Amino acid sequence: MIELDNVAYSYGNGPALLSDVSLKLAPGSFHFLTGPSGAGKTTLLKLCYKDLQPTLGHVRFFGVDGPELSRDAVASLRLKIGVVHQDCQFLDHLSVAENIALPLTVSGRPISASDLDDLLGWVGLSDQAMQYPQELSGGERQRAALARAVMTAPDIILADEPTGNVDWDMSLRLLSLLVELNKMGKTVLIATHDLSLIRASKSQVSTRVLRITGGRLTLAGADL
Amino acid sequence: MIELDNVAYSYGNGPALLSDVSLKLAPGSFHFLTGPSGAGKTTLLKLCYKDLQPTLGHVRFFGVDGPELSRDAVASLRLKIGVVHQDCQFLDHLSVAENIALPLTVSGRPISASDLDDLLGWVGLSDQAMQYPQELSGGERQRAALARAVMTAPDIILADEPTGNVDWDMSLRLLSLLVELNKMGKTVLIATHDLSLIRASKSQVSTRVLRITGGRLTLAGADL
Amino acid sequence: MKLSNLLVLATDRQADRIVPPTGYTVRLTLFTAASLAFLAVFALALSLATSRVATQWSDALARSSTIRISAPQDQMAAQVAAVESILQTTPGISEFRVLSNEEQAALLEPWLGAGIPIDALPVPALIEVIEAGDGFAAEGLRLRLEAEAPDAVLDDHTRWRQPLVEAAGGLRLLGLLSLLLIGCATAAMITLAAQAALAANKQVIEVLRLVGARDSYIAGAFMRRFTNRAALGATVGAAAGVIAITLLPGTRTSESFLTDLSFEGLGWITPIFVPPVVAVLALLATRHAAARVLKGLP
Amino acid sequence: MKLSNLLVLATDRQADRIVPPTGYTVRLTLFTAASLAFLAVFALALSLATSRVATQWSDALARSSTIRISAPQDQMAAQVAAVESILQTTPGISEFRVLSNEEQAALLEPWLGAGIPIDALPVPALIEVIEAGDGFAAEGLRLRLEAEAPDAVLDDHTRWRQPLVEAAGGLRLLGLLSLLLIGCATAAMITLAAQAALAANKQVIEVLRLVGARDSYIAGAFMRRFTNRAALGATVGAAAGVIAITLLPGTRTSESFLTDLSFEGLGWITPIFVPPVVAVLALLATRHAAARVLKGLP
Ligand SMILES: Nc1ncnc2c1ncn2[C@@H]1O[C@H](COP(=O)(O)OP(=O)(O)OP(=O)(O)O)[C@@H](O)[C@H]1O
Ligand SMILES: Nc1ncnc2c1ncn2[C@@H]1O[C@H](COP(=O)(O)OP(=O)(O)OP(=O)(O)O)[C@@H](O)[C@H]1O
Ligand SMILES: [Mg+2]
Ligand SMILES: [Mg+2]
Repeated sequence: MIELDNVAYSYGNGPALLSDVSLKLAPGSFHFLTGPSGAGKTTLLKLCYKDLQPTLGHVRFFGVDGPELSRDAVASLRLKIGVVHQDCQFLDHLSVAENIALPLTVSGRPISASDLDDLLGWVGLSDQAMQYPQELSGGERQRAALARAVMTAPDIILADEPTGNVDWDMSLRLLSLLVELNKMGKTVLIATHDLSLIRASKSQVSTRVLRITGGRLTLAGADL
Repeated sequence: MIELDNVAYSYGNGPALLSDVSLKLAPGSFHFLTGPSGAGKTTLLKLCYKDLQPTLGHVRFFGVDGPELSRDAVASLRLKIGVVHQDCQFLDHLSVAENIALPLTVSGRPISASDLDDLLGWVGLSDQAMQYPQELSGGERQRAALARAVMTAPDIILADEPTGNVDWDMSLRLLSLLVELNKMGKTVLIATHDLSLIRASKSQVSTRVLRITGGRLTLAGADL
Repeated sequence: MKLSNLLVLATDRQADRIVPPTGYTVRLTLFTAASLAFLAVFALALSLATSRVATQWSDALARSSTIRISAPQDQMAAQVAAVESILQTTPGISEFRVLSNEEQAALLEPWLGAGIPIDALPVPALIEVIEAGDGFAAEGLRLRLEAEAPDAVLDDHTRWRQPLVEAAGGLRLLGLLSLLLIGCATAAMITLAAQAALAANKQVIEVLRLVGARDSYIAGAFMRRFTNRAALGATVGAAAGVIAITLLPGTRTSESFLTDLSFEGLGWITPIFVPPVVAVLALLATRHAAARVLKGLP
Repeated sequence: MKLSNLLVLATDRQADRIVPPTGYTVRLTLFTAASLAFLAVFALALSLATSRVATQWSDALARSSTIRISAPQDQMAAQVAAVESILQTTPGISEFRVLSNEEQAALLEPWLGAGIPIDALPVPALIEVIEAGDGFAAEGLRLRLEAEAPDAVLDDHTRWRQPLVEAAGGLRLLGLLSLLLIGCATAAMITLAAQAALAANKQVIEVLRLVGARDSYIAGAFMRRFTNRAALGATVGAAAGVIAITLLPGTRTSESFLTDLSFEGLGWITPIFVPPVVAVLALLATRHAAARVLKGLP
């Protein structure tokens, strides 16, 4: 559904951060993306939700080449791709619950209170639903960001370090939420540096682990 | 040097998040602070650098009770306590190097270029020194925040999840920087949910591991 | 401006919550709109007052002329009659009358003192002529007088009037200039306030765009919010301006109309147009600023 | 304002880098200062011009009086001599002279026509009196004239003058009012711009406070930046205002001085005071806003 075809990317006039990257996120697949800090994981994800345009190569979204999408088509695309941003940004004047429901609000879709409650319970934010984002702890923000990403029941979920600030038990809980969604047919891509999380997932779902090193995307072996 | 004496804290009129917390950060000690997400680790750290005032009890800084410090004394205090904030904030219009040197700039102290270079090298940001903070990856921001915290050679270093977004190798590298500083007599307190990091430190330094659960501060046993 | 932009104002109030409700950008917009509406009402009043004064002066001065007949005593009656019949057939004259001896004596008093024996003097006859409509053609009248009443002289006061008419025109220019200046300042400040507001909310717009909001949805919400705020501020400011003008120390006397700023008649309606104009300005400025911020986002 | 606040402006330029150099808050401050300085210069010119007009009117009208002596022919010379000797000993009179027959004929022309045999008329003698300094006491003069020259009448033009003097006073009020209004608007807008700027930089201030900057260091850097920007903007705006006034269509004729806005003499110096005033306003407003933001931070 998202295809990267010989993609290269460089910021400004700098050297190529990514080059020759080809990747196909097939429906229902479950990927991990790993690599050292600064390797380009976040950059690759941004290419996948059209926040960045590739310097070379093509990114196709549901069969359509990126540059051919109108601005409104990009907006619709973002509703089909749920993203957990590494720097989870919220609207500070709306409550946590309202922020999580925001993708539904802006697309004019009805908000089911029970769905919202379930989701808040799963990510452990039932008590914080009426707080404001700036009153959340670091881990709570990440969980709220994950909840917002899956709120629209998107076809594809891209999560950038969704467990960077949460403890191990909560990490496993969030992982199982994503596994659950994957079993319902959603495509999942998780960027993380937490190898134990990848190991923990092995028993639950069949995953492909990608690694960025030296600007190239490679398939990680069984050495994890 | 920082003493918490039967401290309680609650946000607004909510229930007490922390209660009956007593803690003494003796010179040269090395502490870990752990606990589930939302337990109050960041809150406890904020009490330790006078970003929050306790609801009950006393916090003493170098022997002086918190409320007795003038605003300028608080500013001086902040130069003696290096803090790695969980949401690392920078001045977006200054380069990474300038941001790291900021505590020296604002206190009118000279900036040694070689010290700055060494530090940048240690945290792996030599190539990023002239970039702007918003051009850093998540892990790079955390490393820059750590570099800024230790730039003034403070007596006490408080680090809130300093390795939340970096890979394991880099985590160990950052840990050894803090161990190094501790061996030079600095006091270190690291809030983290990464138990492997705590385990890894055991071989290098003698630490005390504190845990917050249910609003109480307890000493974690050998079960780690 | 497309009609859809105005329609958007009436619909989808629910979406407005996505715009931060308070904060200094809202205060900025409110206050800018209010203070500039206040100044605009003053400038409007000034402009109307100067225009009124100018019109009154020109009118008052242009509308009366004098015909002086210094004929020998025996021809006087005949020439007066001739002039009267000419005036009767001249278009653009509303009335005319021969001044009585008493009136002439009053006119001469400052120079000759009271109680002069006016009958004993060889004073000329004076006919006061009041114009109607666009007035009469002075040259044509002069020629006809020359032909039929050789001793009659038309004095249409041009000599006295010219500088005052010029001054009135200058006053009118000054009023329009003030209005123009305040208008430009309003436009610029509102634009700047909108830009400031949008820039301050850049992160909000980024988040909205990232979670899948369409450009029109985002821009619409901001336009509604800031247009409403600007309209509210401008209404308050305009009202304050009208009140202030009403409360101005009453310098109103028949002679000092020059300094009277208050509105008159239909003039009272004009301040009503200030808030809509400010609102439309705010709408356009916000739309422009929003489009610019959005263009920078992928 | 403490002196230290002014001194801080001259020192420690290095610290200024901690304030974000560009962005809309700087543009806002610049533009607000510029446009309000521009308006202030206009208001100043208006105020000076109206004040000048008012003074000229009052002066011109108040300074000349007329004494009319309608004595019988045989007493005329004696009474004129008596009046002249009274005037010579009256303080507050700069000069006086008896009008010649030609002058009197010119005055009477509109009513009596040209070529009147002025010598044959029992016209009174007219003495024009020009005041000096604060003028003379009209009542005292009247009493003395009554005693020594019973047929002399002092006409100090009060009747004609009053409405015009009132109008002049009104004009002066109007000019001051404009200046006051623009002044208030300037103060408010600058305050608001400073607040907006500080609010927009709240995060910068937070970070600075967290890394150990003192309040005075932070506030000083912001004060310098925004005071400089406001001064720069105000200088540009004031200069533009002066240029605009100089380029205004020259309505300057001796009679229509009312509509002439340009500065005169020392008036040219007044716009120089606009930028410092705006800068001090900006300084105070920024200091206040910074103190408020800082108070909210531990
Ligand atoms: N806007 C930018 N301009 C210039 N360089 C940038 C920009 N954004 C990121 N970079 C650089 O690109 C590199 C890759 O950044 P990216 O955020 O993709 O890393 P990452 O793999 O997500 O790292 P992390 O695990 O630390 O989050 C980094 O070295 C960073 O400094
Ligand atoms: N300003 C605030 N107002 C109200 N509640 C707050 C505020 N800040 C934090 N909280 C609440 O206090 C609790 C503790 O927050 P804190 O940031 O100390 O947790 P933490 O232990 O650092 O968690 P994490 O590991 O996720 O960073 C959280 O449940 C949070 O929702
Ligand atoms: Mg990243
Ligand atoms: Mg925390």
